Amino acid sequence: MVIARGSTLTLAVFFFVLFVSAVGLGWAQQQAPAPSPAAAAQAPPAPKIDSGDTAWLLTSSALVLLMTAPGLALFYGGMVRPKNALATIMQSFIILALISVQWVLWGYSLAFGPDKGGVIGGLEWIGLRGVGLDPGPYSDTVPHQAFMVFQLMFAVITPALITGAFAERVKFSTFIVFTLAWATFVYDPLAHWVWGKGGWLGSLGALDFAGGTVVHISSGVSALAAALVVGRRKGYGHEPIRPHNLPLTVAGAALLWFGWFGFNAGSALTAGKLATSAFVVTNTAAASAALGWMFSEWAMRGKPTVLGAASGAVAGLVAIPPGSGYVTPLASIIIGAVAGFLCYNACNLKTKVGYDDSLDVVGVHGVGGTWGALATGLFATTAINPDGKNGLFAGEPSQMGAQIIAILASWVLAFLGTVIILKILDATMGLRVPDEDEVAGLDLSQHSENAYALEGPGYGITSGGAFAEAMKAQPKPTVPA
Amino acid sequence: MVIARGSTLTLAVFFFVLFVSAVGLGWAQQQAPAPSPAAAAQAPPAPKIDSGDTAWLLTSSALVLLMTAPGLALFYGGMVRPKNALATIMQSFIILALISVQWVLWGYSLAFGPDKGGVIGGLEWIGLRGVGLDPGPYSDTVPHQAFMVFQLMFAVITPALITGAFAERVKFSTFIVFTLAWATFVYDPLAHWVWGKGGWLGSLGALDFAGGTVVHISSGVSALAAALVVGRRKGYGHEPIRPHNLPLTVAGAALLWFGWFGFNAGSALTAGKLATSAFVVTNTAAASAALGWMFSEWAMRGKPTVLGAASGAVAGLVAIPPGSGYVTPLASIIIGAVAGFLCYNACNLKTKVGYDDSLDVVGVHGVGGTWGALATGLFATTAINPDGKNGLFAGEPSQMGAQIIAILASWVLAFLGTVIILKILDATMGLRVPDEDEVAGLDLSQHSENAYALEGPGYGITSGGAFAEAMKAQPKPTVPA
Amino acid sequence: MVIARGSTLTLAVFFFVLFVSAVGLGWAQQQAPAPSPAAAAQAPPAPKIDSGDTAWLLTSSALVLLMTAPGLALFYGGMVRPKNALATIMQSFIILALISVQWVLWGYSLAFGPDKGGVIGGLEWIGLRGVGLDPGPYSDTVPHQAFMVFQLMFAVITPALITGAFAERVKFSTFIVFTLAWATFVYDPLAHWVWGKGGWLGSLGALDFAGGTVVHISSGVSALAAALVVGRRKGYGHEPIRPHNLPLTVAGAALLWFGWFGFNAGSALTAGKLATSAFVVTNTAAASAALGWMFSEWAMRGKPTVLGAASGAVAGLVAIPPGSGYVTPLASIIIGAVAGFLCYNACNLKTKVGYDDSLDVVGVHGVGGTWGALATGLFATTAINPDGKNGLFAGEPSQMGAQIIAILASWVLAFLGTVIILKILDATMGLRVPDEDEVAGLDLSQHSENAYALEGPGYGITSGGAFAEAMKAQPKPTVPA
Amino acid sequence: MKKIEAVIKPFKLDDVKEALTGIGVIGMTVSEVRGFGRQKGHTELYRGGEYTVDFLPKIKVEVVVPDNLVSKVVDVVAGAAKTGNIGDGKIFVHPIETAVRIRTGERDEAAL
Amino acid sequence: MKKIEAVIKPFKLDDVKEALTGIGVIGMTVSEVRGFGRQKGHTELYRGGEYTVDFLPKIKVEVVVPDNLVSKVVDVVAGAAKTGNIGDGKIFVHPIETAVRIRTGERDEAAL
Amino acid sequence: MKKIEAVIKPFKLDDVKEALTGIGVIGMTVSEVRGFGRQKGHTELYRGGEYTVDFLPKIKVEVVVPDNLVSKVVDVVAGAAKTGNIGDGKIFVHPIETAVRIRTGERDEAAL
Ligand SMILES: Nc1ncnc2c1ncn2[C@@H]1O[C@H](COP(=O)(O)OP(=O)(O)O)[C@@H](O)[C@H]1O
Ligand SMILES: Nc1ncnc2c1ncn2[C@@H]1O[C@H](COP(=O)(O)OP(=O)(O)O)[C@@H](O)[C@H]1O
Ligand SMILES: Nc1ncnc2c1ncn2[C@@H]1O[C@H](COP(=O)(O)OP(=O)(O)O)[C@@H](O)[C@H]1O
Repeated sequence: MVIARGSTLTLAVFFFVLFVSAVGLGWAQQQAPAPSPAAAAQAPPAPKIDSGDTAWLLTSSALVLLMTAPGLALFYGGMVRPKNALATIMQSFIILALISVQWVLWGYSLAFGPDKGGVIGGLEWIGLRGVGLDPGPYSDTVPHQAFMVFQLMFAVITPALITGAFAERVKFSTFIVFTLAWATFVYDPLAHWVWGKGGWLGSLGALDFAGGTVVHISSGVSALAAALVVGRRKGYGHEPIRPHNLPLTVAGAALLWFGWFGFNAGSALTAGKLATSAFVVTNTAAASAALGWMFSEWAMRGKPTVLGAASGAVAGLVAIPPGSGYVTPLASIIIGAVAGFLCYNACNLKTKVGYDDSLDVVGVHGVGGTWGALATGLFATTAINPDGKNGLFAGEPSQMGAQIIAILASWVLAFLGTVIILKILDATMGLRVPDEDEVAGLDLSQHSENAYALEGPGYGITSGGAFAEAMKAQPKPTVPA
Repeated sequence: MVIARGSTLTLAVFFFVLFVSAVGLGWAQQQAPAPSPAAAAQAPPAPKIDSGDTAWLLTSSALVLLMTAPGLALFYGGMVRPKNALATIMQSFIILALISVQWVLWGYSLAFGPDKGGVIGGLEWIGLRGVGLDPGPYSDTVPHQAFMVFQLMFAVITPALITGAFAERVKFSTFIVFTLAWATFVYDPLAHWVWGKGGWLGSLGALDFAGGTVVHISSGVSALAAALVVGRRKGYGHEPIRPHNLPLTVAGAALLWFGWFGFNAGSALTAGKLATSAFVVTNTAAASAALGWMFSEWAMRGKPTVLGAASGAVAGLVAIPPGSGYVTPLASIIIGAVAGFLCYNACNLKTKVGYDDSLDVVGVHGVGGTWGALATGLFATTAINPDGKNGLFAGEPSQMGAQIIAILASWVLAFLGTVIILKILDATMGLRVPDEDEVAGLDLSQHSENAYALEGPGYGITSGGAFAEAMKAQPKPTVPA
Repeated sequence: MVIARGSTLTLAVFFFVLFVSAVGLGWAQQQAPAPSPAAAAQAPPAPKIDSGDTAWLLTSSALVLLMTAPGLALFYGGMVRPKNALATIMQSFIILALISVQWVLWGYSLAFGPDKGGVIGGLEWIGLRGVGLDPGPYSDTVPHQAFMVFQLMFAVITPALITGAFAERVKFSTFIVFTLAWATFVYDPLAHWVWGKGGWLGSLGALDFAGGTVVHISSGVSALAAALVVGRRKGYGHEPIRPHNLPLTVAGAALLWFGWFGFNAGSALTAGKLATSAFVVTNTAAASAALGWMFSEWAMRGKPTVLGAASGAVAGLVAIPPGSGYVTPLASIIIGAVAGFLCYNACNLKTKVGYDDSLDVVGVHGVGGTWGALATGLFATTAINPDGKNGLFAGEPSQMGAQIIAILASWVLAFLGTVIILKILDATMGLRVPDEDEVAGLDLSQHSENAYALEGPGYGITSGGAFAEAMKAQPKPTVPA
Repeated sequence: MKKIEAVIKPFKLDDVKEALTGIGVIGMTVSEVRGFGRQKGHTELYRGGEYTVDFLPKIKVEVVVPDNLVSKVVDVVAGAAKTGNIGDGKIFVHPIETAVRIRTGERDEAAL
Repeated sequence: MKKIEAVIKPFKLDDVKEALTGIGVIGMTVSEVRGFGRQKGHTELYRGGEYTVDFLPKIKVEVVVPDNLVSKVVDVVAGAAKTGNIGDGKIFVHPIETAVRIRTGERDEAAL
Repeated sequence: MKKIEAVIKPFKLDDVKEALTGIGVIGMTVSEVRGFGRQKGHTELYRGGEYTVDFLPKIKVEVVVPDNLVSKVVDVVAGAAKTGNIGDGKIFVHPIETAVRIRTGERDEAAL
């Protein structure tokens, strides 16, 4: 059960060197923050910052952070067995830490930096060089760094979503390296393709207002790849594997709903009509999908489950982002209801196919995200967003083409990227914990902790180490009954 | 324990048809969103949208959503027995889904649509026809839909509050129909009376800044009706019925406090003096009421309980909304302290009278809401809000008259409406679960789920269905110790 | 186990009289809210209120409230033993209530009121006399009361942080008096020194953007004093004392992170460049510190713990406030990483020294806060904030001097103030619960409650009192199996 | 002395306790157990999965009494715990050789 | 009658239950216990502290059977619960003097 | 062989364990139980309600030993668990007919 301290030290040193070099790279620049000529060219005489827009974008950034932790952490944490509760929560939490640093050091530059051939951003903005407090190329009314930090939160939640697929069996050290690699080689390029200035999918006209392809398809499809490469949990299909704390899961789902207003309505980058419209359709799609899933399950299985309603809400929230700046409230009811129905059935399908996507990331994010990207092509209308486009039902069948290309491109990049990264890690660090560690649970084997100690007595736990030695000198207190 | 799938299917089909028709009704309109002449007349040349006000109103809407889920869901969920924890949480969660759709389809139109004789809004705005992104009749500086979605959150939390009264014994299917009926026949009219342009109570001059009558009196009095009609829980007064997870309850209370800033300060519809004043008195009233309840209990029972402090905070938050735009911080201290004292005693009274209002909705919302509406008549001052009115202590005794009429009207509508709806449902669908389902708990009997599975072993749980069949073909993995 | 009702009544009456007199004092003034000549002189012709800035400051105030409850309440509550879970949560919750009232009545006036010799604010603003809805002396674009309520939330969280030091052993009644005394005699003066107009530390040029000295050093050092004066928990070092619910703790840490955006970025008092910069460095420092702590522990102990990662994030959040308006994102990575490393080692040290700071307030807030104040002197740059100053690395070594003076002054005031207050209380009310109450747990002994009742049967619990009598007349229901 | 060990339905605990105190037995020890027997379990649903649960929550009551009380206690417990429905549970009687009251060191019947 | 009481590793419960039902024993009562023995515990870390845990989660299975089934049940349980690793647990056999089915009042072997 | 079953105050578990290992007993099984007896319970308050709790948390320690160790174990446990206050708990001694170590199949005293 002991992880060799040697290899851990190596890991720590590796990260340290990585950070130090990137920090060093950016340092001089930030100390003299006058934009470099290049950056200055990109950011012409700064337009006036709007306090309302900035307030909204900062609020939205905070909301999207909340989605990952505690939102997703609790949503996922409640669904695993008690012996893996903490390890599952940890995966979301530590991704927040990891990607927050990765994004500042190089991720933002790769995703949104000066375009290189439509496929990737350049390294010009590494360590946030030239990413300052005046409005940048992506927004006229808020500081460039506000846009950067808003996007950071998206870069955080996407790999966190994937963790649901391989929950309860993956080595923590490998997981950390996977996260960094995936963010760098899958997420950052894909974000550039769709949202980066000059990215090829965006240029093609594919609509993705708030991250249907970039966030949900990419995580859902990577989840499929991960479930296949990592393999099933021990006992899957034989032993009962059921959620250990559904109140936490529902609380997490509700926090996701709450935070999602930042995700979608924040993507307007301004606080006005577009944000309002996105806010309204987000709420309606979530609601309608919760009902869609619940009634599907009720009709097909005889009972409306609470986990089903919560999952349905998430499915609706997953389906609406790409269209959230382009569709009407009534369209969002349909998008949501279909999402609930589809994702419910996708989750049922899983148990027939036999791969072990522990927390149904494929069924919810893969299927829901794909449906959302298609639905955008169906329901988009310039009546809502004059800067958007019309979809099929508004008379523009061609938009469907762009959507389908974007979907396929995301599927391919995410699937191949994930398989390659995982195969390399499997061959080098190893993906899974040893069998006995899986049986004992990841909380104990990876972190030497227990999620709960709800019983009174300590059950023979005795303190050790220097501390206990020191205390032995102390008189033992007498405890009255 | 099996709910007949037939009747469930009927329910599902019923909702489906309902949705489809309302969606259909509104559809064409939204696709061509140029406001109809009528709507255009109501919304004169759109004033400029203010980004700060919009940011605040969207933030506030999100905060009020958070009040219902996870706020109220946890506050209530922690107070029931473990066998009903999930079902109780579900009631708040699914109301969020149900009313979000109901409001968009017809609720908003009934409540805020063009006035019909002072008693109800017309159906002109069904499916949000003509409710667009320009400022509407209720606000000059934010999109009409932002006002709509803010009000949606109020329509959500009000029926959710009632669920505390009949927790742990009501059929889930009946509960769903009740919620929709209550929203349509009680909440929507009452909201129109008080807040709708032309509503008779508002015209009369009754002050209700953020929902004392509409939200708290209506839910509290409906709770009383429900507790009486539904009857007591089995074992009430004989068996111990105590909260199963108070940390969740306190967390829920704190989230309610947090979200209530949106509820009250958001009701200013602008981000300026009025919102600030409402924010400050909200906080002070909650604080003062927490102390008021705690010290009352401490003096009268010998111990200050944590549930008491949390309940007191909620009592203060319940009492302040109607006056939150009209009273000073010092007045709010008095309003809160009195609310804490009154509601504590009202909860004690319940056990003497003998009706079973499971989670004290009557004692907190009925009594606290009524006190708040009266207190507004006492403490209102135009020194705080020049557009408001003076109350008794500022020299205008007549305001008390308007307040009392509003209180009585709300009491009557809520009580009668609830009794009638419940009696009809009792006669048709049945209100309560069978006795053995109540003993087994609603989590299992209504949802086939358990809130917690904190123990390690699965206790003989075996997977079933097609999945288990498929897995039987697989070799059973060997598990090391 | 019974607390004498007599002394409690006295306590209640005492507070009542206190409140009534302060309310009375301020009343007439508020009813006629035209600013007194003095106040008018302080607040010249009101500049225009900015809706975006106000929206952001109100949002930030709500976020900082969330930090205390449920954020800190859960963070701390999860770390204690189950028998003290509720009592620990209660301490944060009731401080929110207590200080919310104290601040309005006299705290704000002492801290921010008209300066008296650089050491304290005058009583002119007692009961918020003259603290109105126009912009005040501390901000040009938001109502004075918005600034007041934002600062209120800081005054709330600071004593709440201290509670971690004496968790699991202190009398509730004494704790309440301690909190009020500490707020009045330690916090309010210190806030005046640093932030009050005319305060001597602020005048000296010490930089503290968002509360490194005022909040974190003061709470961390007071925690040290409290741990020493109160003494160790029974069984400390002999019995296992370990966290009972780490999922709650991580959820609390995540909520702290979320709320901290309000704490730091709200301190800009405007929604623009400065708020954005503070937001970004807050996030980066938290992330970097989580990694710093985790990798330190991994390298030194062989396992990366989840509690460690969460604690690290908090350590980073503790270190960044004083510099959050003055340093670059890359500097914040360094500040965070060092904070994680330092605080981890400080917590280890504790077990060697032998004082019992239950939840490591000294190691995290004392050490982290001190490091943050120093780091501000190292990394501050006017490139980020033209209204700020340059630190050592930007060529101004003198700034370090001001920082060190501020640190020392805070240490001395907090340590001495706390020791004196506690010694007086020890001699009068008594600090600790009796031994058998400590063994039984504070939940039962102080509040007559249990945090959890997760098991089905009531274990022989029987209801008592008038209610049970009344119910005995009722037929006992028959319960099917 | 004998130990009477009864496995009963959880909501019957109060009745059994009252019945026992009613005949003057003022000591007992109870614990939560799970029972498997003729009583049917229930089904739980979680996402795609359907689980059959066949261990049900029961309460075990243990009470040590002098030999002369055994049959009375058995009858009283059986009476109080009975609903007449399947799953009511079992009573088992064990021999006990010694009993000690820890507080005083009293032995056997004096210890009860 | 005898009571066979087995303390086993938690994940072996399913196997033991199947083995017992396989030989026609359809009643048993199980509970969660903590075991201390030769099996080594583990270490936990919380902030500065390091804790050694030496009580491990185990499951206790109790099954009362007629005398003639005792050795068969012991063998079957031992077989099903065995992993061959330390900490597999113990089986103890107790004498039982009386058994009662609460629902019907049936006694002894008829009650099982 | 006998089984010594002790119901003790929870915070005494460590002392009892140390006392047992001190005399060379290195196996035991413990569980959480609730006790009802002479020891007074406490009152809980929830909103309007006031509850009297008379089952108190206790720990049950079970240890099977060869006959010759019985009285020593009883004495040692009684000594370690004693506070002298009401509610200290009881020790009961049961006969055991067979013991099996699941891992090896060893029987009786060899199995302990
Ligand atoms: N042979 C047995 N040994 C131990 N416990 C048993 C045995 N048979 C039944 N039980 C316990 O008695 C409970 C009730 O038994 P069950 O067969 O369901 O109904 P009934 O008591 O009505 O015959 C079971 O849940 C189990 O806890
Ligand atoms: N003398 C004993 N009395 C009661 N229970 C025992 C005794 N010895 C061991 N046990 C139980 O059996 C379990 C396994 O024992 P252990 O010595 O760890 O391994 P093994 O069964 O392989 O010898 C222990 O965890 C404990 O629950
Ligand atoms: N007759 C009994 N049978 C089984 N357990 C008993 C019996 N009497 C007492 N106990 C257990 O012993 C515990 C302590 O008993 P109690 O009467 O409170 O104090 P004391 O042990 O000091 O006499 C009880 O809580 C209960 O668990």
